[in-house]
Amino acid sequence: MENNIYIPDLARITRIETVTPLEKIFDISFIEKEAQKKFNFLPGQFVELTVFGVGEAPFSITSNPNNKDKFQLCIRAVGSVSKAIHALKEGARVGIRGPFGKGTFPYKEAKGHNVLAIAGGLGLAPLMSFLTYVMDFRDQYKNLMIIYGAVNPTNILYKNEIAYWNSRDDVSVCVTVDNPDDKWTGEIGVCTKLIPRVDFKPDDTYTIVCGPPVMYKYVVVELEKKNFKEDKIFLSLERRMECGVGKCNHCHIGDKLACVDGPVFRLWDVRNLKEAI
Amino acid sequence: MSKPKVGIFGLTGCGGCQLEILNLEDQLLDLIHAIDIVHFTEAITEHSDNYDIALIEGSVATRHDAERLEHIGKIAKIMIAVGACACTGGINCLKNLYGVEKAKELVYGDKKGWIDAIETKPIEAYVKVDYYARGCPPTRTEIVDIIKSLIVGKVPEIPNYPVCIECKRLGNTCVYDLGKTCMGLISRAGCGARCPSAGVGCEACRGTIDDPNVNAQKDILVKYNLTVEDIMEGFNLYNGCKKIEQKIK
Amino acid sequence: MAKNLNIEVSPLSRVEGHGDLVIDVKNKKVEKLMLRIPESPRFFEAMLVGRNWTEPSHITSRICGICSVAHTYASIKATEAALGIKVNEQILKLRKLIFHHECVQSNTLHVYFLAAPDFFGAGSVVSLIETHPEVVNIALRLKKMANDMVRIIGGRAIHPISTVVGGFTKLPTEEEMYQMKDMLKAAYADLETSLKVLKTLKLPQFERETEYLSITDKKDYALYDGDIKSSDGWIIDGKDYLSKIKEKVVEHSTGKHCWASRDAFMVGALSRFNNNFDKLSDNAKTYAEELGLKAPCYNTFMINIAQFVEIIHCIDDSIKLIDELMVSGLDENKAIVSVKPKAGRGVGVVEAPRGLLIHDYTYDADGKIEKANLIIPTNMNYINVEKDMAAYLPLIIDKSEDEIRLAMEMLIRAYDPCISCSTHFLNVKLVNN
Amino acid sequence: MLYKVIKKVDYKEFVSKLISDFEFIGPVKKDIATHDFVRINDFSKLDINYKRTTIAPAKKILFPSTEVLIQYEIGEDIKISSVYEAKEKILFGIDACDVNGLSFLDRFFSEDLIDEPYFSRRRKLTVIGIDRMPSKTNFSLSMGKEYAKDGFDLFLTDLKDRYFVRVGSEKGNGLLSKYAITSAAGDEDFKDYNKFMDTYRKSFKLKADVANLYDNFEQVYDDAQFWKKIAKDCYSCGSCCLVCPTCFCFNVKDDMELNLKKGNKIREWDSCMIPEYGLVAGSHNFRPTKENRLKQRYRCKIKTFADRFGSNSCVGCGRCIEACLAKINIAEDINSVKKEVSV
Ligand SMILES: Cc1cc2nc3c(=O)[nH]c(=O)nc-3n(C[C@H](O)[C@H](O)[C@H](O)COP(=O)(O)OP(=O)(O)OC[C@H]3O[C@@H](n4cnc5c(N)ncnc54)[C@H](O)[C@@H]3O)c2cc1C
Ligand code: SF4
Ligand code: SF4
Ligand code: SF4
Repeated sequence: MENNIYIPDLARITRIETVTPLEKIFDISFIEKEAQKKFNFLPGQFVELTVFGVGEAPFSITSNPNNKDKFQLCIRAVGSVSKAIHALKEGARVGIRGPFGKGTFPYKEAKGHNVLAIAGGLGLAPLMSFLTYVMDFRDQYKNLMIIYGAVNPTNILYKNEIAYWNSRDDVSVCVTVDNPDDKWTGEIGVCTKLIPRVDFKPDDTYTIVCGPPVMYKYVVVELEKKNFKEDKIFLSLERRMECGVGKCNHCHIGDKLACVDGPVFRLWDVRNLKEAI
Repeated sequence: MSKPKVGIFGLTGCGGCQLEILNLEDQLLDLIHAIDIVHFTEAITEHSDNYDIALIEGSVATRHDAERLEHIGKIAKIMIAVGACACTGGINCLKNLYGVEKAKELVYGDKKGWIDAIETKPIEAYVKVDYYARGCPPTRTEIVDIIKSLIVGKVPEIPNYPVCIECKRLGNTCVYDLGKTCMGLISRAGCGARCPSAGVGCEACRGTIDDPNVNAQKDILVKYNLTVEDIMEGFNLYNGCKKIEQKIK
Repeated sequence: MAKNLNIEVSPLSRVEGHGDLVIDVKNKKVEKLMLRIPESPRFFEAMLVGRNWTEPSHITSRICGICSVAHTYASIKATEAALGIKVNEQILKLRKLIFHHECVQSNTLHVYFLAAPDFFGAGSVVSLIETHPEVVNIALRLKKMANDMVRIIGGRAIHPISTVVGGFTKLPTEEEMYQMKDMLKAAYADLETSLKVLKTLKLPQFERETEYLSITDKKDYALYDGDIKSSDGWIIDGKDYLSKIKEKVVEHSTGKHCWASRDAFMVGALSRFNNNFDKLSDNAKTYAEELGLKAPCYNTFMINIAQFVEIIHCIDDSIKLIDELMVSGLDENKAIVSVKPKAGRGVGVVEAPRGLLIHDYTYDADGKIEKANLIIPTNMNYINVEKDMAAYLPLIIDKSEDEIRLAMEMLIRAYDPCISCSTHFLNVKLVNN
Repeated sequence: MLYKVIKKVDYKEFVSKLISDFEFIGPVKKDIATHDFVRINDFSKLDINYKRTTIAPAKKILFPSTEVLIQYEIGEDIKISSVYEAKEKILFGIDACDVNGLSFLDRFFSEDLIDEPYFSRRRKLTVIGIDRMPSKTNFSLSMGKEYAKDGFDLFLTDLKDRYFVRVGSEKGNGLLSKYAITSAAGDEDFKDYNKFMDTYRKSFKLKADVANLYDNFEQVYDDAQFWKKIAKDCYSCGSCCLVCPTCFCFNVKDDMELNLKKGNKIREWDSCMIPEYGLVAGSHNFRPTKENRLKQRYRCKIKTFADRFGSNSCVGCGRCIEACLAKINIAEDINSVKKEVSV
């Protein structure tokens, strides 16, 4: 019976951290040890999370795949499920299905090359599992640069991690905000503005991008101006998902499905999928 | 929200929506355990001015209605319009089409001065409405769904697709194939396609979907030998206050 | 003991719609006593003008959610009379069947939900759940049965759909017909239990004879069809209602006041019982006897018992109707008769759960309404209610204010006033003639 | 494949026995306009001469319009269970393109991960197909789906005094040997069968020119004018999808009982033609206009699965054409694509 792909495993929220007025980070581990052991994910994959009685929604796993006893989600409260989980307390039970998605970030392929990560808003969250992975095996990659655009300083996610990256000299981080406050001393404007400053060799660079739907088009234009290669750019795309397992079809992108074939796609593929970005 | 205090109020309407709540039968006892009904004119004597959620039935058709509604609006944190009268003005709007003064004259003659009647309006004309349980009458399922959603903390899922979807889910024969007309193509689903299921065209008692293709409706009507006027007559039945005809050019 | 009383109950609860009661007593003398309807009139007569013959039943059904079937059929019958349409036996039987269950539904709602809390001393059905859960459960089951019946035949429990001029747009399936019969049979156990409970009730002894009006039929306990009968000894064809029933607008209430042979008359379950008790099913007669209801009965509080007896009758008769219909099964080809518009006037008279209901339409040649007149049961009862109150108040004037308030409310509630429909009005011109 | 014949007299006997021994689903006249596939208890109710394609395709037996996927009970523990019922059933009287529609769904719901709610029923379903003359809107010939090669247990073809029976599975053969008097098909039978099939194929009135469609579709894809014309009258009502034997989209929602203890995850048929389908957080809609949506549907029907499964998902049954009150016609629109690119 348990081969029903719609049955979630029970998990518990073990820690909640409020990071911005809109986002919270949740540490989650499975109640059954077996389920926790089985749960091996790759950077870029997502889970379907059920808040019982409310519904199910997809969220990217943001934690380091090497951490085996729990995983992490960073969730923005926008609708039913996301608001409901924000209302939960530590210890609350949720349902988890996944990990899902064959399209992952090129954590293997990019080894031995530069890595450029571009994130807009909540888009930083899905990149985190990849970035923490890269940091764990930092010596296996060449230069690492992270461009991150947020709406305003209070909405900046992962402030500790950013501070940590800043403290290291093998990572360069550029954070920019649309609406600075009095104390802001960093960059101002959209993140695409910072791309021209990247001085990585295009052939030798893997770029990963995640952000709101409208962002991709502009980022891609900037990247192409710099001659970055279509097959070395990876985009994590959001779509509406009802099932996560390629049956409900809501996440159609051209002839592909974001949940099965994605959510991370190579720009070359995206180019050939109509209306992807 | 745990065990919210709920008030159920009636303005100008037929009482059918409140009856629909009493008609919950199987679920009535569960409902009474899940919420604290502090005001329900049709069913209970106790009343109180302390409630979080107000369910409003009926449209505003007198100054007295308007005053009561504004009073309720000040107390309740969540306002739910229940039924076509509250949501769109419903059938009461036919009076507007006729003309309030003329209607008074016709019905009361020289005594019309005694009558407190104003132009009928949906309640959103006076207060901010959070959720709509549409229909004439709305389905009990939807009323319960809205309340349940508020208790478990989710946004009630009110369909924004046309009745045709529900017809097809039910396997109904389209009433156009039975030689009758139907507004289901542009009307908001959620009723369970009750009218088409009974062999009658949808009368749009739940209003239209957000972005109805009314121009196509016109083209189709021509194909079925009908005029916009024919269909507007039907539409006015529950949507007379909405002036949708202005959308059809 | 109260010498001076000033009671205002606003709004009156557990009645459908809104009504206010005003009592003013000075030195044990009743200065003012009135039932006030502050709700907006809804102008149905105006709304109907110009509408196509297909629509009045849908529109007038919205006069009242509780008696939407009655309005639907008063309307359909008026239209059919105007357009000269005769329906077949099958349609007629199905109509009676659906009609019965509005009566069951409404009577159940009134007896168990609205009136019973008074007799059990509970504030509402909600408190009743705590004190008398078995009664509440019976009520819920009966109501569900009746609602399901209406839904199966009419497509919807409130404001039925398939019930149209000329017949039905859709018939119940064979399976549904048997399902209905099973539901009906299952109801008897609950009626048995209810009987035991009702027997324990002590209803106030208050008698005031008045004129009782209802429809009547040679064969049936008339609900769907019949002539208008008065306990004062006259019977008229429904279409001549204006020759007997008069009405006027009064200032303190937006509900019109009516009278016939005398200064007031009563309609509803008790009138029907008084006028037609011999047509009740045997079973219903037995129940009536057990509960001490005998015709003629002049105790207003016995309306509730008459309503209960009618529930029994409706269930008995429904089973009979289903059996008759299933002898040869339902015939799709006889579901509806064809209708052609023409000019003319038609009157539809039925018994709504609360009493006599009259729709009177005049159509033009295109089948659009030129003029409409509607007379609603609660309007008819107005004067009688006030007269009952005036007669009852002196009998209880020595009680405390709270007791008086409750007793008066109970008296009004006994009538099961459906105020939402009474808030719509008659054509004044007709009053004058 | 095994080929047999069954005489008309024996056929009635055969079907009647199936009706009495199984939960038997077949076409029944519903009203003046349509037929429906419903449970049959009596041979006389069965009406295989349905003219229209029947509104609700047979997929509803395996993939009901609303169904409970899982059930949960919240208390000390949270108990989660699957609830799909699966009974032995016979689906009788669907035509070749509908059998092909089922085969498509079989493949779709087993691709990658298996959809148990669907397959628990599929495993217990016996499919008996039957050839019938194409309806006005049927263009399955153009889609190469007018003939069912597999996906059935038995497939009958009416040869006037007898049925030609193609036996598609062991289960089908078992049914025949237990319930029917048959004989092996001989030369004469094959001759008549061929004659029937030729006439049948010649009876298709509606044709769609799918040559080069795979590439042409990409060519017209970004032509806004073209799509404006095609989608002008579309109501975004979704009827076309819901009646399609190969549409599989669904929504999932949680529904809690009022006692807040028991809940269900329910799925219900959805349609890519309605605006919400592509709506995500932040009110961004990936397919905001009816043009976007219509071409999405067409892509899914006549392109996507040529890539994924090597054959289109549209079987040409014509249901969507019948159901569409805006008279949007997929076959004609396929031809318009061709025309657009050829001129
Ligand atoms: C692969 C993937 C990864 C993701 N990763 C993350 C992540 O890491 N963190 C994160 O916070 N989010 C992530 N998201 C987005 C997240 O899935 C959505 O925000 C989530 O589905 C919202 O669910 P909800 O129930 O809270 O909102 P819903 O209640 O479903 O509503 C969300 C919004 O969608 C719209 N909407 C949806 N349904 C309707 C409707 N019926 N009518 C009208 N409007 C509607 C509304 O605009 C509403 O504001 C990801 C999405 C995908 C596909
Ligand atoms: S009957 Fe009406 S709602 Fe149903 S499919 Fe036809 S047009 Fe749509
Ligand atoms: S194509 Fe036709 S059936 Fe499909 S959504 Fe548009 S109007 Fe409805
Ligand atoms: S797209 Fe239309 S013709 Fe093709 S299979 Fe679906 S319903 Fe049939």
